Order: sequence, then C-alpha cells, then structure tokens
Amino acid sequence: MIRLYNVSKNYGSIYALRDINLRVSKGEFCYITGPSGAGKTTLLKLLYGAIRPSEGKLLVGTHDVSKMKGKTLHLLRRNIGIVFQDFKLIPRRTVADNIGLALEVLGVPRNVIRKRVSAVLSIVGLQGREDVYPQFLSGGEQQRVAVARAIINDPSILLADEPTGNLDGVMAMEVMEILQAINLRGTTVLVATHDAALMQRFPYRKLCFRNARLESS
Amino acid sequence: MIRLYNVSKNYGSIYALRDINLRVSKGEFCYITGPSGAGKTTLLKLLYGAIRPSEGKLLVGTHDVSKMKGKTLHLLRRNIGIVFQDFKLIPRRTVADNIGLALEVLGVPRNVIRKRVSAVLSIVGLQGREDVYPQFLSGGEQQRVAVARAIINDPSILLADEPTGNLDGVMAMEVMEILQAINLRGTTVLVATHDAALMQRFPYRKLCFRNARLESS
Amino acid sequence: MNNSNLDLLQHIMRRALRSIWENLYLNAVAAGVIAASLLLLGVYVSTLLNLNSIVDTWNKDTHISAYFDTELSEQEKLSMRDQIFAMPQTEEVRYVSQADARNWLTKRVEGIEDTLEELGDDALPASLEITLHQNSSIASEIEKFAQELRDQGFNELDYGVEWVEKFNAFLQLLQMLGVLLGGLILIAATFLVTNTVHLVVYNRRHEMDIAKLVGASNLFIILPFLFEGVVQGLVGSLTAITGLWVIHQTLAIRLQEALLLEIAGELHFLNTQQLLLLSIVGISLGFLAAFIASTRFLRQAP
Amino acid sequence: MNNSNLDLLQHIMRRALRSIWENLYLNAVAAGVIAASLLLLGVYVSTLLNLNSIVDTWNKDTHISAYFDTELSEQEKLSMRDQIFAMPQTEEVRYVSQADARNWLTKRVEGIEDTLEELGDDALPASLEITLHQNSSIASEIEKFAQELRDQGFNELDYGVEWVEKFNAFLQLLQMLGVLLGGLILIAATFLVTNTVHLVVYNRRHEMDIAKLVGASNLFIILPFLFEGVVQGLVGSLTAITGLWVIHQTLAIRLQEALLLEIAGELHFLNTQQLLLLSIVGISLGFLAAFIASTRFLRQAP
Ligand SMILES: Nc1ncnc2c1ncn2[C@@H]1O[C@H](COP(=O)(O)OP(=O)(O)OP(=O)(O)O)[C@@H](O)[C@H]1O
Ligand SMILES: Nc1ncnc2c1ncn2[C@@H]1O[C@H](COP(=O)(O)OP(=O)(O)OP(=O)(O)O)[C@@H](O)[C@H]1O
Ligand SMILES: [Mg+2]
Ligand SMILES: [Mg+2]
Repeated sequence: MIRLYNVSKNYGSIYALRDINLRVSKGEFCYITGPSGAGKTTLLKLLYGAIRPSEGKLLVGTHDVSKMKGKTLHLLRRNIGIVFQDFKLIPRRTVADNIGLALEVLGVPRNVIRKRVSAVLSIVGLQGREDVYPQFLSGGEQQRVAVARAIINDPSILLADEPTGNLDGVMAMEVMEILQAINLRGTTVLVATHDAALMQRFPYRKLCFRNARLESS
Repeated sequence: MIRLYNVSKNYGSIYALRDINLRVSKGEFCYITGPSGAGKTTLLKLLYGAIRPSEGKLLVGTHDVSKMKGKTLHLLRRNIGIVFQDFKLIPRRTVADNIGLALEVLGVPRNVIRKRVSAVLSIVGLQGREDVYPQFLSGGEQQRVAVARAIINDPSILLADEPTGNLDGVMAMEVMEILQAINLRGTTVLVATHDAALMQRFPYRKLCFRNARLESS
Repeated sequence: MNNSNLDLLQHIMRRALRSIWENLYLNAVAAGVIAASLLLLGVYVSTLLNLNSIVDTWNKDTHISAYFDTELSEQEKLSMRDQIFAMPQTEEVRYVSQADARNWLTKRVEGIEDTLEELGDDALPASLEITLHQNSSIASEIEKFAQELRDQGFNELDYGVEWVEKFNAFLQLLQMLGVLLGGLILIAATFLVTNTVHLVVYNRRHEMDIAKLVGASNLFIILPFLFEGVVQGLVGSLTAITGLWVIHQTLAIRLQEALLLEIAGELHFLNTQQLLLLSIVGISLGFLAAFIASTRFLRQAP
Repeated sequence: MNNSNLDLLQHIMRRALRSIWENLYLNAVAAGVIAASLLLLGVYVSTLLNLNSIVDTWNKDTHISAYFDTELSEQEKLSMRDQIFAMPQTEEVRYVSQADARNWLTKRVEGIEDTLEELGDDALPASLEITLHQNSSIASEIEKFAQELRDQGFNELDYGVEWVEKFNAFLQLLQMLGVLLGGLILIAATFLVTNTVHLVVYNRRHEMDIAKLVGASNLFIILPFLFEGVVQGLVGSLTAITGLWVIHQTLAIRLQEALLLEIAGELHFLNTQQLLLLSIVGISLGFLAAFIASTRFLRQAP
C-alpha cells in the first residue's frame, strides 16, 4: 500500500527526513513514534502530498506521489483520511460543515451528508454538537471532530497525527478503539503518537524515528 | 494568590464551570485535571480575563478579575505567563518576535529583549531557532516556544494549558522541570494536563474537574 | 452530467452564495469598483456621443452666405439661386432678402436697430444661404464649393466653418484621450478588483487549504469565485447603468436647460446595445479578476 | 517621558512601519481612496474658483453704454462724462467716439464693414462706456444707476447684465452642489478608508489578540494604526496634489488654449493655503478611519 524508496526531505540544511525506506502493507496498523522534531509529521505530509520528497520515490496505493501534480492530487486525497496535529478545522464553519466537507467535495447529496455526519459524531462521542463552531469546543472535542472528519468517507488509508494529544486516558482509549475498528474493516492506519501507554495497550508495529532517520521498524 | 467564590460560567444552557470555590496560595504548584470538556481551559481563561464569570467572584493577586474592564486588563496579564492549549503563536512573526512580544509590550529595550529571548530558547532546548517561523516548526517545538514566551518575563503566576500534549516522554519531563524551577523561584504555577504519568512523577496538588464541577482538590 | 456532478454543482453554488454573503463588504467593494469604472466610461462615452451629435447638427447648419451685388435685379438673383440649387453639393438654398437680413442683424446686435433704421432699406445686401449635403460639409469641400461660387461672380462670401473644425479637432482629441483613458480605467479596475477578490480568497484561504486537503478538485475551489465574480460584474453593471441614468436625468438635462438648449438640441441616453456592451465589459471584468485571483491562489496551495 | 516609555514608543513605531510594509497593498488602497477623493474635491474646488474668477472679470466688464443724442456738441458730451464720473457708483467712464463705435461694430459683425462704409461716419452714435464699482455691479444696483442716467437725459442705454446674472446663479447652484457632493465624497471616503483599514486590522487581528493576551495596553494596539492612518493621509494628499498639478498643466491649460482664452483670462492653480487645507483634510481622514477601525477592534478583542 505504502512504499518509500530512499526518501529524504530537507529544508535547506535541516533534514526533516533522511534516506527512509519503508513498506506498509494494505490493512496494516502502524505507529509512527519518536521524539519531538524527529520527522513524524513530515512523513505523513509526504504521504498525502502536502510536500514533495527532496529525494527518493514514494508510492501510495497506485499513485506515485513523488511525481503527482496539483491537478490530480485530490484523487489521492479522496482515499486518505487525515487527522491533523493542529486539527485544521474551519473556524467559521459549524462542526457539521467541517465534517461534511470531506463528502461535499465528492458530490454526495446533502441529506446523505447530514446522516453520515451525525453517525460519525456519535462514534466520537459528540452527538448533537452539529451546529457548534469549533472555537466553542474544548481542545479534546476539537480533536475528536478532526477524527470524525477523517473517518467519514471510509478511506482506504487513515493518517492520524497525535490524535490523542489533547485527550484524557479514557477518551484516548476510545479513539484508539475507533481507529482499531476502522483498521479491522480493511483500512491501512498510521498513527503518529508519543503516548507510550497507548502503544503498550494496543500493541502494533512501531516505526521509530530519531533525528530524521527511521531507527527501527 | 487566586481565589474563586461560587464561580460559574455558562454558555446558554451549557455550563463550562459550575459553582467553583477555590483558593490557590502564592507559590503553590497545582494540576488542573479531568476529562476532555470538563472546564479546565475555561478556568484558565477566567483567570487571565479572556472571559468573565457568569456568576461569582474571582480574585487574582490584588485584582478583582470578575469586575475588570478592558482598559486595565493588561496590568493583570503582565503578571501572568500563559501557555495556550493551541499555542497562539503569530504565524508571520519569527520565533524571536513571538517570544519577545511579551517584553515589547512592557517597553523593554530591543537589545535586552534579544538576550532574554536566546536565554529562554536554550532553556526549552531550541537554541539558535530565533529566526524560524512557527509554521516551520514541529508541533512539539511550537509548544516549547509557547512555554518560552510564558516564562520570559518572570511572571508571578504561570498558567499552562496542556503544555506537554505534543511532547514525548523525555521532553515532557524536561518542560515539567522548567515549570518546577520557576515555581521554586516563587511563581504560582497552574498546569492543566491529562498526563497521569507526569502527575505521578511530579506529585503536587490536583484540582480534578468533571462535568464543569470541581470534584476534588 | 450524472447525479453526483449535479450534487457537486449544488454544493459549489451554495459555497458561492455563502461566500458572497460572508464577504459582503469586499464583494460590495469589487462591485463598486466595477460600477465606478463603468460609470466613468459611460459618462465619457455618452458625453462624447452627445458632443458628436451636437457637432453633427452644427455641421448640418454650416452654410455659406453669398451676398449679391446690390445692382442685380430680383429676377437675376432668383435665377442665380436656381443655378446654385442645381449644383450637386447643394442641399438647400434659401434666398435672404434685404428685409430678412435686417431682421437677422437686428436680432443679433443689440442697439443696432435704430442705426439701421436711419440707414434705410438698402443698407444690407440680399444674399443666398446655401446649405451643403452632409458629406460636403467638411472644411476642404466647403472651400472648393466657395471657389466655384466665386467663379460664378459672387465676390462676397461668408462661411464660418473654422470654429466648428476646431471643435471637431478637439473632439477627436477627446476621443483619443477617451480610448487611452478608457483602457487605463479598465486596467486599473481589473487590478483593483483582482486585488479585492484576492482579499476574499485570502479570507477563505484557510478554508480552501483544508478543502484541498480533504480532496477538493481545483474546479471545486475556483468555481465559486468565478460565480462570485460574475455576480459582482452584474451588480456593478446594473449600478453603473442606474447611476448613468440618474446623472442623465438630473445633471445633463439641467445643464441643457440652463445653458445649452439652443446649441445642443436633445441630449441622448446610451442605447440598449451600448448598455449591453457596458454590462458585458463589467461582467468580463469581474470574471477575469476572479479567475486571476483564484488561480493565483491555487498555485500557492499545498 | 522615562526610558521605558521611549523604548515602548520605538517598538510601536517599528510595528507601524512593519504593518505598512506587510499590508502595502491595503495601505496603498487606503491612500488611493484618500487621493481620489481629494482629487475630486480639488478639481471641483479649483474649477469653481476659476469660474468665479472668470465671472469676476465678466462682472468687472459689466458696463453701461449710454448713447448720446447726435445733436449734442463734443463739448457737451465731455462735460456729461465728467458729471457721470463724479457719481459715487462710477468706477470708470470711457468716451466712445463715433469712430470708435464703428471700429467696435466692424470687429464684431462680419460683413458689416462695407455696409457701414456706405453709410458714412454719422451712422453710429457716440456713447459713454461706464464701468461701475464692484459692489455696484449687481443687477439691482445697475438698474438703479440706469434710472439715474435716464433722469439725466440719456434715452438710449445698453446694459447686458442678464446673462452674467444667469451664469452667476448657475455658479451658486454649482457651489451648493459642491458642498453637498464634497460632503458626500468625504463621508464615502471615510467609510471606504475605514473599511480598508479595518481589513488591515482584520489581517493583524490574530497578532493583536495575542499581544493583548501577553499584556499589551490599548495604546500599544491602536497607536501603530493611527500612525499608519496619518501616513496614508499624507501619501494620499501628496498624490492628490501631484494629480491636480498634472491635470492643471495638461487638461486645463490645453482647454484654455483651445476654447476659452478670450473669455477666461488665466486659469489659476490652488494656492498654498488651499493645498495645505486639502492635506489636512486628507490626514484627518486617514487618522479618523484608523481610529474608528482600531477602536472597533478593541471592543471585540478578548
Ligand atoms: N517547512 C519547514 N521548514 C523548515 N523546517 C521544517 C519545516 N517543516 C518541518 N521542519 C523541521 O523538520 C523537523 C521535523 O519536523 P516534524 O514536524 O516532522 O516533527 P515531528 O516528528 O512531527 O515533531 P512533533 O512530535 O513535535 O510534532 C523539525 O525540526 C522542524 O523544525
Ligand atoms: N465559547 C463557548 N461557547 C460554547 N461552549 C463553550 C465555549 N467555550 C467552551 N465551551 C464548552 O465548555 C466546555 C468546557 O470547555 P473547556 O475548553 O474548558 O474544556 P477542557 O476541560 O479544557 O477540555 P480539553 O481537555 O478537551 O481541552 C466544553 O464542553 C465546551 O464545548
Ligand atoms: Mg508533528
Ligand atoms: Mg482545554
């Protein structure tokens, strides 16, 4: 599903990732871990095409992401659900609009969108919060909205960047269970996280990054 | 230092805080904990005057915050250092400008600001990153910049909202040690956090919130 | 177009309307800039058109006065008139008797009345007022015609074409200036509107970035802006036309009453075709600006 | 002012300059709007002033022609002239002999020359051209003066004040319209500039919010904007003055050459005082807009 061949990403003299070789199969569940600044977010950004590798080749599904142009990028992204580290919610849109956007861009009818939105909201424990604006939610609630948006269109790949950073232990477990359930339905899941307790409780393959290098896999 | 008398905060029918009575002495170190949406951030916002209580009275130092007007609020805030849950860094300002802002508003000369900025940056482990823009930093690095800005003017109160949410275990300990050191110099420190491991390792008084109420203190 | 595309179009239209609503001020500014530039253009064009039509009437009025020798008999004068009427350039010939001439002068020069009375009927000569065909009413043609008249024995000719020619040259200058200014106005307007739309795009940049990240196609991003631009152009055009109409109704007509009625004839409003052209210019302006601003954004998006 | 306040001022000035630089486009728009409104005002005011001064020369030209009876001797005519010169309203009296009168008419009425020659010297009467003091040069006063002349035995008077009066009324209408339009322009400009500055504020809202949260006083927030507003006003005023100068140098002078030289005298540019006033209006506009926009922000900030 995901293959990296000698991928590097540098900003001037700063290397965010250096010479990464990696293969994640379809349906796998992987943690991406490592200290702050190790390159976890950078790896995810490469996978959804927000940045292009400085060197190397990068395949996601059937797409050669290292060569993809702006015009076709959306075809890749429609198969990927993303939970961003900084949530990336639109402040002036309600929770329902924020989550529904991922279906709007596919041309799903409004009434279908409405039903799916309230379904995923109750999955993340925010039922009835459709019409609230993100700025009126707590940090953890915003994070769960981000999770809801990522899973609404049943993506074949789910990328989650620190999806439990603002959640208490119980809630973090619940979110992990959601990700696990999605994984069981066949979705490839990559979770960047610092949370050792989480990784202990849900043991999966770990990709450990340190100083821009993949240390163990 | 901090006193709350029957403080409530509601948004329409939603109560973010309900009937809180609380007293934190000068020089104390307190955790504010509880599940997502319990009212932790709301408490901190009340303390630095971003929102006003719907009911009750709120004293911070010599200031009656529940009655403070916009014109005098800055006098309160100059004594408070704040680490925001969403960092609140200015995207188009370098790290140095972001951190220096807290001294600029006091009329500290530029050369003094420059020295203090590089001093606090090395405290949080980001020496030499003065001229980088926040969007080019990783989540954890941004969080440490936020910590640096909060401590630069030696505030008498430090409010930190989830200051280790984006940090790995080792880095989280380091930040906690910074907060501890500041506390030892006499600053009252309030840290909102979910991180049970942290609270175990650095045992201090815990204010547990649940459903907008202060459950234990 | 299948169902999904129809739904997509619906989403896009809703976004456009919402964006117009949420950025009402900026959209109003864009429409206002379009309206202002069209108004300027419209005022200029309609001023020019009206001046042109005034000059046309003046040109029609250009006539040659050919004075008869006082010695000629009435009979001879009339036969000469017929002769001149037969010339190809001639549109109309009017015989002005001595009495007519006296009337004319009396009306124009205050205080000369009594003087003329003292002088008696013979003071002013009779003349022919010759009006030429439109296409002969230009300075060079008139000069040629005058030469022919001289050949026929008229020694005194009177034709004041000079001032009209001068004014015509001035009009041509205005016209050239107008093309130049009009071009400049349109370029300036496109620039201003592009930048205003760019502010709208800037305001929604965060939202657009996120839309792209969750799989929006480029069309999904820019179509709402294009629609917005067309609406701006439409509103701007209608505003400009209303403004032109109001200006025409008040200022122009008042001006006409106050000063120009005698020389101006009637002032005309722009005709339907010209108004349509103006609207098309406005709508194209809005569309172009939106296109430039939104594709400029796409090139920067992650 | 202690040291810390000086440093604070330094920080504030640096922020203002940085904001101008970072929002160059919006600042240019604001300055441009100010420039455009001042330009409009300036063109209008200077047109009015020039028309006024033209009318003044016309008014000065208002004179009464009093025609002598042909029977009077040269001696009698001159003594009557002295008598009229002694009247309080009289500014100047010019004796126009028969020869002078003939010259005058010949110049003005084409084709009359020969006619007059045939008539001989006695055809036109001699007259007095009487110019009145400025404050007597209004219709009612002139009428009164004319009555006095009639009482003195002049039966033929000639004074064509009507058209000038009509034009004066038109000018007064223009002046009133100008005050109205000027007011509207200034209000519209304030609105536009306020909203443009509001966009600058909006762009920096996030930064201002954060500054407030780390302890910035209200003055620290709004002073940079006020400074920015003054700079906008200054730049706008200078641009407008340059524009006015260019317009004066090209259009006005060309117009004068083409059409108006004989009636217009010289067209004047605005004087230093008027230009200064224009600049003050511009700067106040920028300041006011910045004040409104930035304090509006303060009321919304957390
Ligand atoms: N656009 C950029 N320009 C310059 N440097 C960058 C840019 N993006 C990332 N970096 C640097 O690359 C390094 C890796 O960043 P990345 O965001 O991948 O870290 P991370 O593993 O996600 O850290 P965290 O756990 O703190 O989120 C960091 O040191 C960061 O400063
Ligand atoms: N401006 C607001 N309008 C409406 N509801 C609000 C507003 N601000 C906060 N709330 C609600 O108040 C509750 C408490 O929010 P708060 O941010 O204090 O939670 P928290 O304890 O910080 O949670 P987290 O750990 O997720 O950050 C939440 O349910 C939130 O949705
Ligand atoms: Mg990261
Ligand atoms: Mg919170």
